[in-house]
Amino acid sequence: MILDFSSSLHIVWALLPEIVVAVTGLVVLMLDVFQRGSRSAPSAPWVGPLAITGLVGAVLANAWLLTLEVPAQNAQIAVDGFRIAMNFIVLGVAIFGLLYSFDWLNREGQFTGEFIFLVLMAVVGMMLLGGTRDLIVLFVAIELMSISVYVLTGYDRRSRRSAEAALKYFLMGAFASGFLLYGIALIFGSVGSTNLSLVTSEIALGTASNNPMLFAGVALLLVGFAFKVSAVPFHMWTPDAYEGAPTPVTGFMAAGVKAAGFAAIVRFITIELAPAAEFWEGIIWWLAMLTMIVPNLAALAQDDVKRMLAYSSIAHAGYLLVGVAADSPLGRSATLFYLAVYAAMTLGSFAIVYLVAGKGDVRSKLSDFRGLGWRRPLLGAAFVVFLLSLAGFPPTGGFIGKLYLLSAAVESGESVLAITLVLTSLISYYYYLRVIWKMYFEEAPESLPTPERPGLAFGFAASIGALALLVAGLFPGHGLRTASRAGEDLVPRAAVVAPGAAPSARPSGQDPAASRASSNVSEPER
Amino acid sequence: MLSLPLLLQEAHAAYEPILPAWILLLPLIGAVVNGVGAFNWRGNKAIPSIVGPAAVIGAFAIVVVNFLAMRAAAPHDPAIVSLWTWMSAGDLRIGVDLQFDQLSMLMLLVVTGVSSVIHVYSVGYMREDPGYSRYFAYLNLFVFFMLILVLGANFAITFVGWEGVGLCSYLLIGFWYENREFASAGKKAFIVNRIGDFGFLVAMFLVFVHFGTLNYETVFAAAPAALAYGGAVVTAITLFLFLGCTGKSAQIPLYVWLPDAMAGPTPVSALIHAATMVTAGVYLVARTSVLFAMAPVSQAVVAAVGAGTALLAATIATQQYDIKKVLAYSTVSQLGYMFVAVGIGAYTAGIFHLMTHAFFKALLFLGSGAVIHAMHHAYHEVHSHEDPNDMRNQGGLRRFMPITFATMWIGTLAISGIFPLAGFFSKDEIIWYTGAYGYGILWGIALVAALLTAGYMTRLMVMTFHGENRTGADAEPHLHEVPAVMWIPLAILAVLSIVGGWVNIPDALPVLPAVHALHDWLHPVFEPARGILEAHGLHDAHSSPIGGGEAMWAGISTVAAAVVIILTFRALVHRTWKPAADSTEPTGLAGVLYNKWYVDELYDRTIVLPLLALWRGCWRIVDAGLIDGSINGLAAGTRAVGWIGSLFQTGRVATYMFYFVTGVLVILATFLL
Amino acid sequence: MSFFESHWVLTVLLLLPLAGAVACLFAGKDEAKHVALVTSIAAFLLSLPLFWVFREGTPAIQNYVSIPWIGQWGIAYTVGVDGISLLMVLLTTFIMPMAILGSYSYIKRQEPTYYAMLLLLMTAMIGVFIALDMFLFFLFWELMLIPMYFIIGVWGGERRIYAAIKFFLFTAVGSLLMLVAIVTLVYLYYRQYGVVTFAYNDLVELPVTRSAQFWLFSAFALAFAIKVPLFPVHTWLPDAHVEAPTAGSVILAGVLLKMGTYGFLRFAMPFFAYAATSDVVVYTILTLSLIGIVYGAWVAAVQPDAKKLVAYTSVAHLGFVMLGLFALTSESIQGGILQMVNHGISTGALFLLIGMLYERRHTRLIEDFGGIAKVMPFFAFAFVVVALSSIGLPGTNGFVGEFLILIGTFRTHPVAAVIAATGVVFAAAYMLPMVQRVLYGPVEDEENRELTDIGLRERIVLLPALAMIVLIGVYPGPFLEKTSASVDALLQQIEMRASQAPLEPLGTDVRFDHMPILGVDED
Amino acid sequence: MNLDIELASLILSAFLFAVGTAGVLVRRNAIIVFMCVELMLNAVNLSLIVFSRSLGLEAQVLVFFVMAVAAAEAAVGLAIIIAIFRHYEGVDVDRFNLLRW
Repeated sequence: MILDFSSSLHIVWALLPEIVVAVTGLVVLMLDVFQRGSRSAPSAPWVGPLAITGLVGAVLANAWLLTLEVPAQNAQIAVDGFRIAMNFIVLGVAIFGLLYSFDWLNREGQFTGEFIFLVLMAVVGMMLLGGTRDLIVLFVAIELMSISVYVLTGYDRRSRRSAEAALKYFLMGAFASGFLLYGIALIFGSVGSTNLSLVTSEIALGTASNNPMLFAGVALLLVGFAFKVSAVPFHMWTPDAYEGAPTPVTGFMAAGVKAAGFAAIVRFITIELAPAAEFWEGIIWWLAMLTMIVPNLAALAQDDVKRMLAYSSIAHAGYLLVGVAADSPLGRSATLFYLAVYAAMTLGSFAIVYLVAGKGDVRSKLSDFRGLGWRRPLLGAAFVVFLLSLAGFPPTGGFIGKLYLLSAAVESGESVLAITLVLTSLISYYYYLRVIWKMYFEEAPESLPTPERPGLAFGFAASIGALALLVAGLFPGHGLRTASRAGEDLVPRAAVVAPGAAPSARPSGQDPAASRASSNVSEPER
Repeated sequence: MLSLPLLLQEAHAAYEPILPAWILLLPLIGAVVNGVGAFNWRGNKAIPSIVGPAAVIGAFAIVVVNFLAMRAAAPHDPAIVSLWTWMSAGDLRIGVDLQFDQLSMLMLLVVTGVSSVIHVYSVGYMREDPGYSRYFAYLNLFVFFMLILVLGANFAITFVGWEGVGLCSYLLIGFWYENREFASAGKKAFIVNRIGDFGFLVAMFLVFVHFGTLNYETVFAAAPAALAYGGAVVTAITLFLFLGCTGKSAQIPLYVWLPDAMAGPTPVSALIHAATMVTAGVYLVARTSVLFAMAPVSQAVVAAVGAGTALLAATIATQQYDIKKVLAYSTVSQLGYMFVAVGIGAYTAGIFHLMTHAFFKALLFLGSGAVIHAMHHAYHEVHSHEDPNDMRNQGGLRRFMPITFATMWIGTLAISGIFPLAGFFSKDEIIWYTGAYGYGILWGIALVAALLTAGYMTRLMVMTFHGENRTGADAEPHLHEVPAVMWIPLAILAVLSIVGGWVNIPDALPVLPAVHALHDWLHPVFEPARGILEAHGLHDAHSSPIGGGEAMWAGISTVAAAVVIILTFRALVHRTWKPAADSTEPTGLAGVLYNKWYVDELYDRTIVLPLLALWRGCWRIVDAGLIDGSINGLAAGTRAVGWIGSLFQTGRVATYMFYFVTGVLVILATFLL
Repeated sequence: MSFFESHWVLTVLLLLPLAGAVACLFAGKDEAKHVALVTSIAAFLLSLPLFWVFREGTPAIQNYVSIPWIGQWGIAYTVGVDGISLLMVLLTTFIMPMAILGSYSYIKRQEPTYYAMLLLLMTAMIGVFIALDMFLFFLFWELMLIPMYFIIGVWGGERRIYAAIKFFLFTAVGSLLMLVAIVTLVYLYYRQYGVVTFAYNDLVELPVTRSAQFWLFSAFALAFAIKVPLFPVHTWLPDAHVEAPTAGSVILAGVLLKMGTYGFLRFAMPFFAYAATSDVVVYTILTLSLIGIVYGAWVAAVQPDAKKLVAYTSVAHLGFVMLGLFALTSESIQGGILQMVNHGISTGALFLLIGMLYERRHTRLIEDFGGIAKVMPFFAFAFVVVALSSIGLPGTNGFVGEFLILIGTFRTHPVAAVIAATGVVFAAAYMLPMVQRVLYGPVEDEENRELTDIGLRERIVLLPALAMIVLIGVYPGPFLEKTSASVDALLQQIEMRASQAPLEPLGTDVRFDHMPILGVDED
Repeated sequence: MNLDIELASLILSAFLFAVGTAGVLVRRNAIIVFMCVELMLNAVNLSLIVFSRSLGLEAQVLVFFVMAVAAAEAAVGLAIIIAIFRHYEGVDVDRFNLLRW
């Protein structure tokens, strides 16, 4: 099928996955409104499966997008490999996030449809964020995602921490939105359009380099994104929000919001604003450096695993920023790949933390993990896999991901970033290993209750997650190929053609031989 | 297997070593059998009693056959038996090769011969010991390694034996390991020897680098052409080799281990620390005579160290009370003589003295062993814990142990150089050549040391066998002569101590027939070295530094020795000693000598203790402090930085927003300013 | 062609312990050790024929197999052995059954996991030695850390956590920088030839510019130096050795340390021949090795803890090996390789022996013993033999290795060899006092009087080591012959590449002349 | 003296934004902080409207979206503030530091 954006219907087709998720969300919400449920049980027992089904449907719809041909990429939404890959990641995060969260919702007696609705709405925001090419849609998407997540953060109304986290996140988020919006306004003021693909020539003509308004716009836009991906120094909300939020939500936030944020950075900063590279290169470089160093150090001082993981997730934003800073197809592919891997490991880790923490999420201190490995061998093993992957240790996906980022940095000549990446990883070994040593090297005291057995959905998600990480570590070929293709397949600015011009072929539609096995590294002389 | 007569017949054509591997294998098999026995049939004394001595006597028999064959063939070149390739890497090829020439044959005879006697003696001496089987395992193993040392056809194989005998020495010194001091003595011997071995190693490296091989034949053949006479290289090689010799043969400065080594059973002292192992250094110098001959500086060093050691040890020996310590210092002193000989280039004389010394010093040690055996037995009977070795506890033993008494006097006269015993000929030859080759000072030292030798040996005999018995009234009745299995070896050695010198009788002596048997025998071995020496101006002076010919000085020295013996005897025989327990430590010069010139203490204070302190410092300060400290400090610092950093996370939104805005302003500022 | 000459034997060897590890996890508490023992012996028997099947006289890689793996990055599953790695593999398979059997009564909890970890470690170690793809190599290199971390951390002594984390972090510092270097190397290769590959055979032919060689070499060298360990990055070793359970110490000393020296030989030196043979590098490493030899011996001599003492002796012994490697002579490198084997056997056996004492007395302090020879004669015998091997007495394996190293080193760096030779003296100064204080003297402690001599199982553990000590000591020929062709070719290779190293990046398609050393023997 | 009205409006907008930012930084009452954020958003709206005069209507569209989003944010935000008020009996943001370090 050939998409032609002159027809509005075709825009619906282009947005099909998002629409499926949104509709599912609305259905869930309606069900919740009209169902009478007790406060301690799900309002409708099958909203969970329903949501999962909807998400799987969205996955299928997303896969269907792959078959489309798009001669002219002139809509506000891109239909390219990058977006589809991001959609897969976000949908995966949603599916696994939900699977992991059922146990928690049941345990805490807070299984309501609105939780699922909020998750689905956030997912819609995230998906749009990865696909849109228009600043207006960008703003709406980011707010859709953020507002849903604010609520999710404060979902546990009985918890003081949850409320505090929500307030902090909300105030900071709204504050950051102001800057983001101002950035959008300034960019618009400089280039005269919200659809950046249409303003190519304006910047390319060279008027940009001494245009302070454009610079300020780009900088503020970047700040807005940096806040979402919690890059230092805009990360301060993260540990608090992550710690206070209900743990499954934390995992979902850490994986999904970050993925969406990076998608936006990659698309808007490195692609759409590529001609303004001189503005953002340095900023991203410094963000990457700081974001690798600061949280890794701070995590050393944590004795709460959940908060430690929160810092760790900030650190991972730093690693991902290295891929962005490399500013090459290889870097973008690496970022994509790492996002997928990161999502799997961070979701799993937070899920295990809540399982160990017990009702009310009370036991998430390091000492509460003593002896876990021997008491719950499978859970322990899965956690070891997640932690080793977070640490970037072979044979896990985390290692391949870091190797990918590393090669991107080396290829772009960013050796300082590369070395910082490995040295900060080294620091991170310490605090990841510390969890392992608590789990295996120390005995659990009698008073420490054994974590309850996880449910079926949890077990399924955790085993798939852990196995996937191992597979990604040992046989990453397929994943690498996909990431490589998606990373190169971003709708390029130059592909925007005037209506009526000859359709240009999409890169991903080209002969598959173009991305042959050995071409993961881009041209050396960029 | 070929029959013996046939072998002897063939020998005329050319010398082929007969059963060469078995010379080594027999002691090795003995060691293994006894070693297994030490674990598995510890109570059984029959097997070790047979296997131990038999292994060595068997080897001796093969050696004798070989000796006869070699004598018949009179080969000029050594016969090399290659067993297998030991190491082969890069340009280095080291074979397990055995060299049969006149020198090694002589050594083989001495080693296996004396060993056989001592093994038999040990059957009696060690009979009561619970470690009987283990003892023979060690002793057999020692013979095995000693034979390797002697037979090695290259430096590396010699070194195997060299360190192997050191190992056995270590094991045997510490044989009674439950005594902490004995075990320490073994350790000391090993470590001090290792210092010498370091020299040997470096010498080997030098040889390999300059010759590309370690084989004696090749090296000696190439040396005169490859190295400059008196050059740095050959001097270095020989000096490093000599460092090895000072360790193994207990010369200054590494002699300190040997007196302590008396902690081992007395037959061990006789075999290892008198007759065989400690002479390995002399053997090595003789073996590498070509190299030494090319290095006049090294020769002078060897001779000077030898002379110095001879004198120093002799002085110490005069004031020792432990019968074995006296003999130990005597050994050190006699080894000094041998080094003087090989140092000045009188190789045959050195080897000659090595041989005779093996006889009479083994005899003296075994005799002292008999004394100790008797003393120990007596004290054991009365449950006394007095020291049986201390001569102050002995005295008057001639009444109880006549055979021991007689044979030991023979040994004493032999070592003192009284005509016509073995020591007379060998020692006289050394002293004479020292003077004749122009080493005047050394000659004087050698003469003085010879007189001291006579003195302290007489003192030993007097204190042990003459005068009143001081063993104690209750123990005295239990003193008696040792059994036949022990005195027969004494007798054999006594005979050898008498006749052993007759193989080499100089022309100069009147009346006596000139005998050159040893000289002729060793001639092919030392010919190249002598050639080099003579080419560089070595000449026989035919008169001593202060005049007088060989015959005259031989007469003077033997008469002087006799005079010393008589005077010492008369001076001491009526003197009364208090038993050791009642004695006070000697003072004055006697005290200094009694305390061995305080050399051990000196080494302790200037080397051992500072080193230990340095090592502790390395551990505590460098390792634990500096390196680990900085690494742990780095880790702690990182964590501290992390902790401080996390304090910025105040929990207050206003702070967070402040950082946020700061970040924004910094970014904007970078471009706008 | 028999199975053992085939391409697959190495893969089976690699997978067998892994399968055993899984089996251990499912085995019962009491069966796990038997499963592990059988697996390790099977692996040993499987590897043993390689020793005879191996064709000497050629530096070519044998039993070579290469299967595309991650095509995207030009990564392949490539394994094979040459003479050097063959000995290392055999050392590993030889040590493991000893270590496992030696753990039988030592390990009393979580046995299935313990034995699974040991076998996992075995796979990783074999993998390191046979991998000929930089990715595969790095994978195994890192993989080995995890089981070791667990072995020290779970079954170790009192300060096990400190030791485990120290071990892990020390090693990780180096390996991570090495990872950057590997990636850079791959990138340089790509820039030169336009092909992405992690294959050893390809990368080794890349002419790296002289200045880049130093940086990359440093990164590799740091990783390997920590593992060796060279002074001053050795301090993880005493802690890890002391705290690890017996088998852990045995494997650490026996195999893991060899990975460092092997890494130099296999990777750092041929990859960056110019840097590796430059004066500054050679003198630095020789100096550090000498410090290691002398300093290791000194510090060992004053240790009150027997295990720590042995740990420091490893520093000294590995100093010898490093000295041999960087003396760059055929004799010294072959000696170094042999010494790697020797050290593995002797020090492994020493740790086993100390472990046996520890099992009986629960102390490792030398002063707590004394007179052990009286109550444990066979133990004393074994202890003395192993100690003598450790101090390099001729007739034992230790001498052959040290001698070759020293004599080879003397050819190129006589002063270094002479200084190193003093290590021979110091070796006696640390080992013999320990032997004396543990074995000799009167039995003063009543507890020591009750000790029982080592039994049949323990004798079986020790006998192979004792046999090898003597065998290599008197007849090292078969071992040296294995390595000679590889070492000679390696030396030639290094020399040639050092001289050809370019100053500026070369145009595409310029390669080092091809040398047979890395050629693959396809027969 | 003919100050460009557009430039003046932009400066005003920036000033308002700064005021909002400053308010966020200095005020402690969560509701006032939130109102300051709203002020920032509206300051941006002002800019957008100015831009739309010359650059097109897209900006005005965005303004509507911003208003809608702000409304949604207000709804959620106030709900959160109520929730936290229940726990803390107050809305002083400095008191909410259970989560820190």
